[in-house]
Amino acid sequence: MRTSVTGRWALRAVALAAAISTSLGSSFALAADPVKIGSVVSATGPAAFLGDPEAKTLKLYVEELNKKGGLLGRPVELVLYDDGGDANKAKTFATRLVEDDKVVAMVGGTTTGTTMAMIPVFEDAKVPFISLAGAIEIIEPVREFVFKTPHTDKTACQKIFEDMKAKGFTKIGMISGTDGFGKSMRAQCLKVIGDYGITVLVDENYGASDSDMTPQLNKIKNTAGIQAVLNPGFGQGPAIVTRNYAQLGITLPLYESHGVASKSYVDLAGPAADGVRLPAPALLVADKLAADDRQKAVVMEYKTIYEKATGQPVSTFGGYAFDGMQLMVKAIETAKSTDPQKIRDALENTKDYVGVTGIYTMSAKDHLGLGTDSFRLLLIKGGDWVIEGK
Amino acid sequence: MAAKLLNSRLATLVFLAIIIGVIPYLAPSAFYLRVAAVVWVFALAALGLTVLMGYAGQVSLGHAGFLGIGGYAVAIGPAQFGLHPALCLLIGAVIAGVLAFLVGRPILKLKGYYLAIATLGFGVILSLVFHSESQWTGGPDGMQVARVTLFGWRLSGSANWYWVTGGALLIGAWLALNIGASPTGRALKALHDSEVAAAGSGIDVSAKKLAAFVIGAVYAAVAGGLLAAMNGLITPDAAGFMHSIELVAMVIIGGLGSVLGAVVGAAFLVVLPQALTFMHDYEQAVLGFLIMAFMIFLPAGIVPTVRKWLLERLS
Amino acid sequence: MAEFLQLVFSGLTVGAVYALVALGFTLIYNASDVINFAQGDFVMIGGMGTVFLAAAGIALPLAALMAIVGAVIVGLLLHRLAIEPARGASPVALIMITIGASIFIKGIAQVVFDKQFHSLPAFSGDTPIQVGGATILPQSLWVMGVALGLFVALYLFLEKTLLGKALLATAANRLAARLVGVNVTIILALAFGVSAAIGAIAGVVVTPITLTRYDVGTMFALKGFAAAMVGGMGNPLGAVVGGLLIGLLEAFGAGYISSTYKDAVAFVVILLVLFFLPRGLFGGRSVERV
Amino acid sequence: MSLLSVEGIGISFGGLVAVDNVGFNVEAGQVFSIIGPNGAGKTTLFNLVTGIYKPLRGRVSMAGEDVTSLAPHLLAKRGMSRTFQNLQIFFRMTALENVMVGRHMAERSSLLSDILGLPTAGRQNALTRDAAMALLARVGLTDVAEATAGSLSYGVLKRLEIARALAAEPKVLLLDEPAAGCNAVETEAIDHLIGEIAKSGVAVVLIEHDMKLVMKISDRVLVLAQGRHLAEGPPREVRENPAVIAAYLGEHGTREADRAHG
Repeated sequence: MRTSVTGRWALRAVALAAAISTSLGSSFALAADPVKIGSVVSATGPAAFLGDPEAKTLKLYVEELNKKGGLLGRPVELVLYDDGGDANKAKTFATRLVEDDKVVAMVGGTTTGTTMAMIPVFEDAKVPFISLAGAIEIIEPVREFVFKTPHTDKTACQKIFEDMKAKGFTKIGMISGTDGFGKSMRAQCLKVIGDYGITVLVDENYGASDSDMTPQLNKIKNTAGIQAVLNPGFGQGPAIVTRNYAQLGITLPLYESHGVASKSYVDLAGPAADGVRLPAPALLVADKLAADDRQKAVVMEYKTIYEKATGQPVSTFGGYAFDGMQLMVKAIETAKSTDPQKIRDALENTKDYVGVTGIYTMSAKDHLGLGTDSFRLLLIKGGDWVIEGK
Repeated sequence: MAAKLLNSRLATLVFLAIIIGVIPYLAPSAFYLRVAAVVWVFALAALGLTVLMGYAGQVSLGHAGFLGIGGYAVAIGPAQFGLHPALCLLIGAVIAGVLAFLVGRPILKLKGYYLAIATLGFGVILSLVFHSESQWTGGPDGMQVARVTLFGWRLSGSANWYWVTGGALLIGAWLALNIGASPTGRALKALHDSEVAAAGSGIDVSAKKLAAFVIGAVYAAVAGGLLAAMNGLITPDAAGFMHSIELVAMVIIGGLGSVLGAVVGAAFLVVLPQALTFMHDYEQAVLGFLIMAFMIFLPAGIVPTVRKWLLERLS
Repeated sequence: MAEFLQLVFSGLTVGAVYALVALGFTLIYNASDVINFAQGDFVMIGGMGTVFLAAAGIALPLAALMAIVGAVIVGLLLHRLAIEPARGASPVALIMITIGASIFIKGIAQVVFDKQFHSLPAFSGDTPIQVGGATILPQSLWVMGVALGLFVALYLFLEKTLLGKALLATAANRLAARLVGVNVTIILALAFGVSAAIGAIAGVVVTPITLTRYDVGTMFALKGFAAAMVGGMGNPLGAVVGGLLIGLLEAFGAGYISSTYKDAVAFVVILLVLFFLPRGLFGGRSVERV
Repeated sequence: MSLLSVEGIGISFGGLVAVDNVGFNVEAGQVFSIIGPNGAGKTTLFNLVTGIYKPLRGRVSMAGEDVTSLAPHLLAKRGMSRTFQNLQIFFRMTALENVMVGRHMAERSSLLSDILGLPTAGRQNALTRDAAMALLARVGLTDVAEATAGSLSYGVLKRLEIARALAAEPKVLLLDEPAAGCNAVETEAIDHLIGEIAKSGVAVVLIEHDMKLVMKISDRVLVLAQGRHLAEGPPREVRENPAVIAAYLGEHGTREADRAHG
């Protein structure tokens, strides 16, 4: 007896929420039936600093798009959920997008964990899914309906090692975050490092929420023969590593990853960031790009809109979401249809799309379509970015 | 008469069975089945805490660690050793039980908040292992679980998993109710109130606590195995501190020591985030507010309060 | 030797913060038997509050003061609106309320502030000080100094002032305290207010080193709770020793054993301590009263 | 050979000697009382005998077998049962369930049959319930059987504890102030009950402040003062022992002793 009350209450709560969310959605439906695009990002939780700019970008993009008349003459409705970084919740929301909201496409998945949890849902439902997470496992082996926009860690490693090799560094120290990003990048780097004749003398770790890395850095400091240090990681960890690095008076060149390619890293690390090198997409140095750079226009446009609307500097992660959504929208336009299968086919045939992250050319074998040339190697000098090399 | 019905084991089971049986006919889409299946799985894990915390009064803030053991058993067994997932579910339960047996004896000597911090530490250590031993567990991004085939029938889709998890919950609830009404359950509830008096009645207090700890671990491991198999993925977060807290919150909000309470509490914490999506940025704040409000106004938990209210109305 | 010293500096800096959080736990526990899991969120309010007020153009010291006052107000509201109405609820229900409060505070913070990491400028610059081959940041000295200062101030308050004694009396026996004319409600509010202030001050001094975000409170609560327990719940000295111990264990664990398992090293030691001293280092021997 | 024998037992807490070199013997069917002012160490002595504290010195034996420092539940298995000065009731359970817990040792059902809800567990429950009801009837609490213990009055709970202790079918029963907080009628009933228990062959050890009750039903009385053995003997002898009157009872005690006469 007693739970029939609560049981029914629970059911009603779900039904009510669904009703409210649909009514909210339909409130900005124009004349025609909207094109529903789904998204699940980690706007809260430990990956919020990634998910938050992603969510903001997606919302802004759809707003702008609707202002310009929408897609295929229909308005676009973004159904956006926050998984809090929890893979189980992500899967539930993915099911909700497919079963309840009936979206025709999906752009989201902030972390590799949440993306991997959602993949089966979209594969089963045959709905195209562009992930915003880094790991190479997402697109290798190729899954029919799964794509992604961020560079893989492997390309970042290659970009860094190319530079090290050019500068003649052969013995390095490594300190990686134990979060998904850091671990995955560390593994990828160790896989390709041999190709550049570089060896790792010290291989250290730190936890995602650690607030002091001097013990680990001290080991690196005390190891003879190290010529440079690489720090695969994202979030606040690398900023603390950079500060501790300066505190300990280590003067070896420090390489960070694309995981901290944002203005906020420079702000957090302060003067200690001077001299740090990292691979980053063109987005970060929008105003420093050559006038004839093919990415200049799109990068400037996104940067202007985002910074005006949010008052915060652009980050690489928001850029991933921008490219993801833009790729999807272009695919829908090309397909001239909202049939998921046709969108998928158009997506796979993306050729020479100029995005803020890089220039994408996808194929049946490559659901990412970015090379190392999409990265620029940047040096931080006086709190600002300097493009090194080409 | 009404009181008897409200307190009867059979009535609870029948009631739960009806709920599980009826939902698929009311659910507008498979999404609702997915949400319900998640509720059933977490309710099953929470039932372990009903035995440990509700009956025996022993707090565990590391219970999700056992959930992780079950999950990773189902992930690692088929991938590394080619074992059948169903067998791995069993193996996971056994490993969790044996581990609980080994660490339980020293840990359960502690009382109150000291027990809380010790179990918390144990859970943190377990989740660090899942996090760090990448060659086995796939590291922080988790590990994929092969799809389950049972008697040639490929288990996938929300509807199938709904019935599997619902069935598992019913069995779990039945066992928990049995324990509650048995001499063992009486002994557990007795040592909850007074360990001295329980020992004075000839109850081997540490052995009974250990039994409750092992039972709780097995529940969590089975739930973890089902969760991993259902999601096709297990991540170290599933074994993390926040999930341990969540499990404890489920039994407390639902009503400590009540089998239905565990189910209601699990429903509360699983359904609420789904129901609050329209709040957007305020989702978390509202969730926290509701937890506070429920505990302030229903400190005994939802089910015991409703039960009391019903009993007063009926008599 | 230099390496050892470096690890000691690192451990003491982090440990001093844990100690401050543990002190907050201890104070509230003593007065009300409640384990306040929102304790870490006071640290966050102190740090984030200062960052945002400073960004709004308020001078840093004033911004810090306002943030601390803000945290105190949140602490008092927590007591008045959530703990006080639930008087008589079981300890687990009270813990659940503070966990709910913690989620609530984080939920509000991510809207009022934002979800990015932030930092504050160090109080006395970033030039490391060389000591015996190791280096220490001036800010670390600030953290340790403030922790020591707050501990001494708290000690003097509890031992030397009438109000402090009333608080201790309430901790020892609430009914008896009420009978001798102590206004228990005010004492409890005081404990929440002072705890919030300690947490927020910790947040202000530590943000230049550890950075801050809306959800850093969870980590601080976890470590602070562990520190309070290993020291012996309810004992201020135990809280400080427990905090420093955990900080040092993490540093030595990372430096000498494994950076991956440094948290595990700390918790293994905590478990061992509790197996031999089931009431923590300063919790005293338990005698069952029946 | 005495059923319960305590020799030279002692313990100290933080340098303070709480019980020092105390010994006594209790025979089957005997009522043995321990008296003394507050803080004399009576309850501590009980805690030493029942294994809650581990004695620093001395030994406890039951029917000649050394049981010193045995865990409380093992002592219970050897036939030792007790009640508590400040009530150790299972407050969340009903009165009936409290007594059913007391039957724990008589219950024959395995953990597995309990979990699976096998018929053996059900049959065992029924047996335990019947036995517990009988005991509740014996202490006159049949009508509160289904009430939650937390809702019952102090006097009722005192009797409930006795019923629970009896449920274990003890050979040695230690009662810590069973009549405290009871009115005259209730005290009378307890007096009667203790007599019956002793008559059935149980060795009863009693701590009690009600001198009238003590003098009436005790076979022997032990007087403790400041943790030490002061006097021991039949009630009359103890009552008239000048050392007891002078050194321990004092003036106030003399009055009390007079009252006990009358």
